[in-house]
Amino acid sequence: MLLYCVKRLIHAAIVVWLVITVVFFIVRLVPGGPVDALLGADYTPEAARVLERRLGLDQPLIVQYGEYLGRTLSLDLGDSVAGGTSVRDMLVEAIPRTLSLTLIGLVVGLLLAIPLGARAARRRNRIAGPVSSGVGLIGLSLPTFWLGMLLILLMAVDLGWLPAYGYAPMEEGLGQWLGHILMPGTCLGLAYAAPLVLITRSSMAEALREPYAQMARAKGLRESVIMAKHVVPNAFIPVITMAGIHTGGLLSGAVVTETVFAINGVGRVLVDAITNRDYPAIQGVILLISVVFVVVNILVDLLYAVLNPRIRLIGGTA
Amino acid sequence: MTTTATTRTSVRSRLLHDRLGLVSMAILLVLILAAVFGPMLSPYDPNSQEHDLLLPPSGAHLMGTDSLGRDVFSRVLNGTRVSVAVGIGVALIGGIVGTVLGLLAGFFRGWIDDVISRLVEVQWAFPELIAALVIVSILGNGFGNVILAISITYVDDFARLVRGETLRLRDSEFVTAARVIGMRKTPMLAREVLPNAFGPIIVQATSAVGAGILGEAALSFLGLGVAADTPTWGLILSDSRDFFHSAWWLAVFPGLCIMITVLGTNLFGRALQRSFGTSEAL
Amino acid sequence: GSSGSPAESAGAGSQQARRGGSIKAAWNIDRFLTLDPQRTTGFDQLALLVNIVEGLTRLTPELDVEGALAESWKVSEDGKTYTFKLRKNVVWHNGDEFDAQDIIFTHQRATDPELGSANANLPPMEVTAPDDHTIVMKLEQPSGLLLTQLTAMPGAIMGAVNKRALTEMGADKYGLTPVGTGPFKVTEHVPGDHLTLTRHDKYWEAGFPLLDEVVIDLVPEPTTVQSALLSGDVQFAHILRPQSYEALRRSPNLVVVSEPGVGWSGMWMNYKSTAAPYLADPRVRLAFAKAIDRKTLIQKALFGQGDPGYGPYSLAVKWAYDPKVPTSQDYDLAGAQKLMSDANVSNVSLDFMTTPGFERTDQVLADMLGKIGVQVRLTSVEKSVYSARGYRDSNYSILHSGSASDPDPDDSVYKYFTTDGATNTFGYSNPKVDDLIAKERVTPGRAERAKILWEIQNLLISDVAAVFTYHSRDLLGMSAQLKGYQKVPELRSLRTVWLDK
Amino acid sequence: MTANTSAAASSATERQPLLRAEQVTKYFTLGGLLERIAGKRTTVQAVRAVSLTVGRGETLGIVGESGCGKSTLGRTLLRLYTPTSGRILFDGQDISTMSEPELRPMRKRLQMIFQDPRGSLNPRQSVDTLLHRALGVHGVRGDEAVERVALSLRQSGLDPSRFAHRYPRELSGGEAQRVGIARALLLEPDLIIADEPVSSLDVTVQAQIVNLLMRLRGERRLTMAFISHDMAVVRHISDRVLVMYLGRVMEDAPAREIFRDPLHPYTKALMDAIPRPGFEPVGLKGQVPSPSDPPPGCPFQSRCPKKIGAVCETVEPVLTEVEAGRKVACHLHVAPEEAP
Amino acid sequence: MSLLEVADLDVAYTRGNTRMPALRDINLTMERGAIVGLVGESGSGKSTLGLAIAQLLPGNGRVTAGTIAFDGTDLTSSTQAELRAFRGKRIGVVFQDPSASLNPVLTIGEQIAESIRLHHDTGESTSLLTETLRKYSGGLARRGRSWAMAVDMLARMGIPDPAGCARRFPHQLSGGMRQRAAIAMALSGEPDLLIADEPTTALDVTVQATILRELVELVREMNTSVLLVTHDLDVASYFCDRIAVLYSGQLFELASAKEIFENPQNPYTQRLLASQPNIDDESAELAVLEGDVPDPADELAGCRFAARCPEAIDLCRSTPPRLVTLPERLVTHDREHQCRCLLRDGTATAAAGGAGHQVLHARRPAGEDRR
Ligand SMILES: Nc1ncnc2c1ncn2[C@@H]1O[C@H](COP(=O)(O)OP(=O)(O)OP(=O)(O)O)[C@@H](O)[C@H]1O
Ligand SMILES: Nc1ncnc2c1ncn2[C@@H]1O[C@H](COP(=O)(O)OP(=O)(O)OP(=O)(O)O)[C@@H](O)[C@H]1O
Ligand SMILES: [Mg+2]
Ligand SMILES: [Mg+2]
Repeated sequence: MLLYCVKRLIHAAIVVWLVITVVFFIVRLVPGGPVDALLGADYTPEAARVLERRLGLDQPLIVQYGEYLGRTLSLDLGDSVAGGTSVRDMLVEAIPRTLSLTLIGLVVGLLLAIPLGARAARRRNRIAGPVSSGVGLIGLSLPTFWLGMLLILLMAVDLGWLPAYGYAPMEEGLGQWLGHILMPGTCLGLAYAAPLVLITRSSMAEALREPYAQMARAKGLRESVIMAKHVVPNAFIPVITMAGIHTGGLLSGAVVTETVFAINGVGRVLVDAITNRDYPAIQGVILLISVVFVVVNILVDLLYAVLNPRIRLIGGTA
Repeated sequence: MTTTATTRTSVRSRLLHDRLGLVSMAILLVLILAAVFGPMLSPYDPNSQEHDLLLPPSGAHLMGTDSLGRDVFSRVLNGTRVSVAVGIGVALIGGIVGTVLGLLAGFFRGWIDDVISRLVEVQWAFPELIAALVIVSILGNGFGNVILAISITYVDDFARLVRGETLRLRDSEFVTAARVIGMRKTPMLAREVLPNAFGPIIVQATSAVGAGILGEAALSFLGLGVAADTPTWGLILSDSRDFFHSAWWLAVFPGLCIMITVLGTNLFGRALQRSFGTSEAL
Repeated sequence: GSSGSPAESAGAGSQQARRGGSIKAAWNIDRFLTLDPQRTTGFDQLALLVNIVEGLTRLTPELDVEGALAESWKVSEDGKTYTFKLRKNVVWHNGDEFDAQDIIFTHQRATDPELGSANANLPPMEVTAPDDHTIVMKLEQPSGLLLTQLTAMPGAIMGAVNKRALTEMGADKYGLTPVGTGPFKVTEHVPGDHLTLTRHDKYWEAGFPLLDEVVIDLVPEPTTVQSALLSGDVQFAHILRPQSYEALRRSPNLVVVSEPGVGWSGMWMNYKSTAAPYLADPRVRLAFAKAIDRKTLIQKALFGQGDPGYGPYSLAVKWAYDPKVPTSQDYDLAGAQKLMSDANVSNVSLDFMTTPGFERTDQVLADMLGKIGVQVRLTSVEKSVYSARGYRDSNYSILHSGSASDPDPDDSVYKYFTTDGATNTFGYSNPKVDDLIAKERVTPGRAERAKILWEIQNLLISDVAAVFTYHSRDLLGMSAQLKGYQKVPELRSLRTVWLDK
Repeated sequence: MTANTSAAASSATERQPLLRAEQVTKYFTLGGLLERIAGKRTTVQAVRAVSLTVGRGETLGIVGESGCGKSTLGRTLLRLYTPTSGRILFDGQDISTMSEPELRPMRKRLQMIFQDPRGSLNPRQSVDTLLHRALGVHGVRGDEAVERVALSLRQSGLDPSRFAHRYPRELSGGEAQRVGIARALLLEPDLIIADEPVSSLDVTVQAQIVNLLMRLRGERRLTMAFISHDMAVVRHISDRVLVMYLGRVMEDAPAREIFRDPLHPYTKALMDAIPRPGFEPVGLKGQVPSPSDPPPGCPFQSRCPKKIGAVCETVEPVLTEVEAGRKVACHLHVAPEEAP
Repeated sequence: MSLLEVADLDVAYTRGNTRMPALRDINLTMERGAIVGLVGESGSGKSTLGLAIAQLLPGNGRVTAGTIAFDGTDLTSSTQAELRAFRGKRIGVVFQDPSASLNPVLTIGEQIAESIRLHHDTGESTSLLTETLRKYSGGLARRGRSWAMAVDMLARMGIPDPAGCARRFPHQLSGGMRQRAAIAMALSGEPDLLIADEPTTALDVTVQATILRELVELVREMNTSVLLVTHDLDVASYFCDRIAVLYSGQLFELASAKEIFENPQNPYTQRLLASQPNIDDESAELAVLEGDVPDPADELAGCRFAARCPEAIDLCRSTPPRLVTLPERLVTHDREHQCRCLLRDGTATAAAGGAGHQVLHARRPAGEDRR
């Protein structure tokens, strides 16, 4: 186990290092730079030079990279090129928002996908089948930004039930928080749910044909218990793999959702950073995301082991 | 795949006798025809702004006109080529590359797995949209680049999924049986492991088709789609967002087209799966 | 004066202004990169900054100049010496007393090459403070712009900064929460999220501001801004897209203001383009200009929210606007086609560089150019790339450009059309224009300046320096409960606004 | 002349040993997440130091309690598992350390009938496809393949026209098993490890399969290791019988003799439990030991009705040849020269 | 009323788009406490019959005609909810493939205990929530009375260390242990009818003996009826009161065990008995029944065994025989001896002047060899 943990950690570190290295160089390949972004349309060469010196962009790339690695190792993510804020503060501010958003997205997505997929897997169900296909198709066919805007129009403008945009931290009360996060979360959740509905349906349908499901039926268990206790844990490996995979999509979705709903979360910080060529911020966000993903990865593996005792952790499973 | 003539024909004939399979093939055929002949069939120039603004659907404009006075039907028809190509391209490129990587990693384990898994994780750490955005920014936009950019971002999804399935399958008895008959590893992967991982791959591919089309839309939304003057379903949909209340047709038709494409690929995948021997229809 | 606001058209102009209340305002922007008056460049930021920072002067809704930190001023006969009497009752947000040294410091900072201010185009001058409440500026040449440049305005960098606060906070922090003398102070700024403005109790102008608090939420998606206004989540939206105009105008709870903006829009044609060398031919450029049906363009792309443009000066700058613009560039398809064939240019295809936000207009432009046999390929690039390629590297054939937020007409020509103008990347060069611009800049009287400016305009039009297309409108929306708003084009001063509940 | 008598006629020395195992051992390491965290790993000692020899054309029956390691031994002999230690010689070549590519040319000659018939059939392949694939691997295609597939199905008692297009899910238990048999026969191997090949077949089909295997042995000198619970079938088909218990060989003797006169107490118990018309089933009493924690001494001591005392609990008996061709591992039986 | 009355049952599977009959015209009655053996050629439909009775046919299988009356209720027309009341408590099933029918992710103990909770009043909650929680919380699962009863059940199956075994997952057990667990599970509801599909194939003879002994004891104790599918005729002869012989989807013979072994009347049954390898028999070649079983799906004009039957006469190939109770002169022990053969039911005798009878006595039933 110790060996496994160590190996796992080393791998995680390698991944994180690769990620930040790739980002470091790739963002510098993108045309335009922080100077263009900060100084606007017209600026003097002196102004550019001064700014470059301030941002350390006048040094050779490899030196910049070395310094960056050194700083990152000491957990210093640097300051935003715009100045005034450290990337860490930006993230500290943004993380709870994105966390709330993706959490609701995850919950909504799973609450939508799994019961629907499970019901649809039982072929006799005349309602769940089409509904689940519907959710799957809508989720896969309508862009998140479009759904978001439609939701705002409906829930905020026409009905006036929920605030049109923004985020309220939990300290302002659970109701406030939920009110703000519900709509974007649902919007995100729907997109997240779509592939999950399909995979749940397909793998559950397969698991339902297994003899142990027949056996459970032969015992006289209720259909709901058969599903929850016998089929779900077995059918869930691909669902979890898929769910894990699509947490990536969840973040992509968050980029758009946060823009539409004006939530200053990690996704928007990243988009802003890219627009402004805010290298330290881009690097910081991607570092964060890669760490999160590495953790998600490990969690998914552990979840496999919890669900299915046959899974051996050594070597890991997807 | 070369098996005997009998099995090949039987897959084909089963596919041809599958009702939903036929429906799906009809959908895909229509889409392909629309993609190929769309520009010829389109009643108007898709970019011509000669019509009145925001006309609801009518005989002259089957899907109405948009806010610049363009014929939506012509745009949707012309958009088929790009959107279907992006969607299916992403599913195919991402699917093939990812599946191969996943198979190799899951099957051979060891250092191959380590290398592939690490690379896949690295790619996974970049949110798809962002990665596509950056790639397009570097390569410049345009049809090929957009397909490439979005496809690359989906490789990891397939790779992870297939690796998981491969791990699950590689120790199964029928794979051992294939070893016993002396099968080489490559055919073993292709014929024993892969077909059994088909279910999740199909689902993933289906969502990749949708995701590809929407990815292009999201890039358009951020201004980096195929091109500002090439109609795509995503672009049309993205343009529709200012007219929720006043012009439903702007969103409904491209949305329906995407849905039908996703549905078509999904059904086709499932039919294919059935024809390859999952016995029961859903 | 504080009356005659265009927003008063919302009615109830006679009502008594009430103090108190707090409102929410949506700024359609990702983030305020910096609110440091000497460093900021974005119009959206400057539009906000008028509430926080002041210069010696300020603009009136008519774009006249009135005193702000300066109570009054005198200009010497030769137009080279300006003597400002400063107000005595001005207190900084941090409680410091305002005096002449602050202006000296501000000027030093603004002209410090180390700071690398992008807008350091103040005329060379010597600034002295004979006493605590007097400032003397000695110029080398007279200036027609100085008073405008001393407002805290786009293109101007003389918004007063507080030295103590600046050294205490450091320049970067100061950029987030600047300390000014304006009617509101920044009490909280979460970059990319929101900014809280609180009433500056010791503001020098008696009775103002009226609101206790303004929370500025940053809402990057314009559709959401529109929805938030409609749903009442915000009472003020600093900018609206033309497509929102109709939808919002119909709502009884809202007031939508549509006024001519300042600046111009048009197509830059790169004379140096190797891909399209014919762009150097004025006949081709004229053909392009004649191919544009500006009315239709405005109708389609801007939903009517714009004014046809044939020259650089907009309707808002009334004193410089000449309603008798030459008609040589008027829409004339046949003429355009003829010019094209004269120039022997036919069936060409052209890359039109566009960026999100311009896509709508550019699609219409592309369509119109198509009518004279120019196959336009629209390539959309991201904002940063757009400005790098368009404003620095001159790497394009044709693009949609122009200027915005130009309270003084000089801003509409100087950087763009002088031979080595900072953003003249398309290669226009006319010595006569250069001379006239130089002259206009040192001509103090508005009447004389206007004549020179018109001359410049006529030359630009006859040279077809660029194709002027329209002047965009300055659109904003607010709740009908907000009263007393005074609209200065492109600025969003909330000083006189009050909440009628 | 039946195969059995032919086998008896040819003397053991005349036969070339086709397969030979020396001290083959196979351990598995087990442990779930929790065990790993607690540092508790279990090693299942599935096969412990098994040596055996199978001559060309000979059939070796392998019997023993469920879980005693028969399948593991069979799979290790085929190098589906890599032995933990020991040597495996096939036709004179040491295959115990060969890599998979090196083994591949041999695979055609070494076949297996799997204990779990359905699991060994790819659910996505029709019977036809999977049989053709087995031939295709070795380059047999076209008409010849079609003929051979049909023949092997027919030999296994399946009508090709009925079963060729079915998928494993659509087969009954016995049908699936016969498809597995057909696949093993298809490649005309020299050696078949048959792991419970007839366990789910009814007696008529079983008879057909057993006869087929015996005929092939006669005709082609097919060599077999035949793992089964069905003592009657084992008796019918085997030349020699290996009795295993807890991963160990307890007795190794010619079939006739072992059935006539079982030496080891466990073998005796096995014989007594064979269902006969009108039999009374009597099982063994006592604690069944676990392969992950084998007891000291004789593996069978906890259940042995003839335990002779402390020696059984402390000293592990070695497999010794007590008569010509008869080996047994029991303290009751010692080699002739050691006998007092 | 009999416990189970299967009347005119037809079952078909759908393969591709065609419907393939698998069982035809099955009539079978089981009394309370009776043990009926079901033997027959592989693929003849034994498992199908068992599954049909339990209403657990796979997705592509359907009852196409006939009724299955269990204790007076027709199961074929019952809803899923109604069926649930029967399953486990009244009808227990051991599937042919016990390894596959154990859920790989639940402990053995929990799988048995959940069935106990359903059918005994243990005072434990069987709500969806608690049942699901038990999967993830071993502690919760092991707390109740049902767990103790499950361990007890395993002990009765002769499993060593039953408490430890209960906590393990199926893959951690050997094939034999799994099979025993499956039997324990089926018996835990103390059903009135146990359908056991080849429950001892994976077991070595010593364990098989233990299990069978245990099973007989339990069954007698609980007065359970058993439908035992097996291909081991010796096991059937030991265990069963009556034996049903299935061939190509049809019942060919049905009589008491003793009668079947000592006086098999149907030619197929006779061949079946003759094929049985005999442990005490030295003869090398096993008696083989030449030819193929017809697919249960094939429509044949006459007797389904006619093609392979050495006694078949022309009539057999054209007239389908019916399952009839044999005349007294043909039976030795069992008056209820039913047989499907034209040569025995008098039809052929009537047509061919008693030729059938001749044939019958010309051959000695194979079973007699073993006396
Ligand atoms: N892959 C494996 N991993 C861990 N343990 C295993 C594995 N395969 C078998 N075992 C264990 O090894 C021992 C021997 O198993 P094996 O399958 O060889 O028995 P067997 O004699 O074939 O039994 P049966 O008659 O039930 O088939 C058992 O205790 C089993 O649990
Ligand atoms: N799911 C299925 N789909 C199609 N056909 C099936 C299916 N299951 C069984 N069959 C066919 O139905 C017939 C009866 O099968 P069944 O499993 O009842 O036989 P069985 O008597 O139990 O045989 P065995 O002793 O080999 O288990 C066989 O011909 C088989 O091929
Ligand atoms: Mg085994
Ligand atoms: Mg069966």
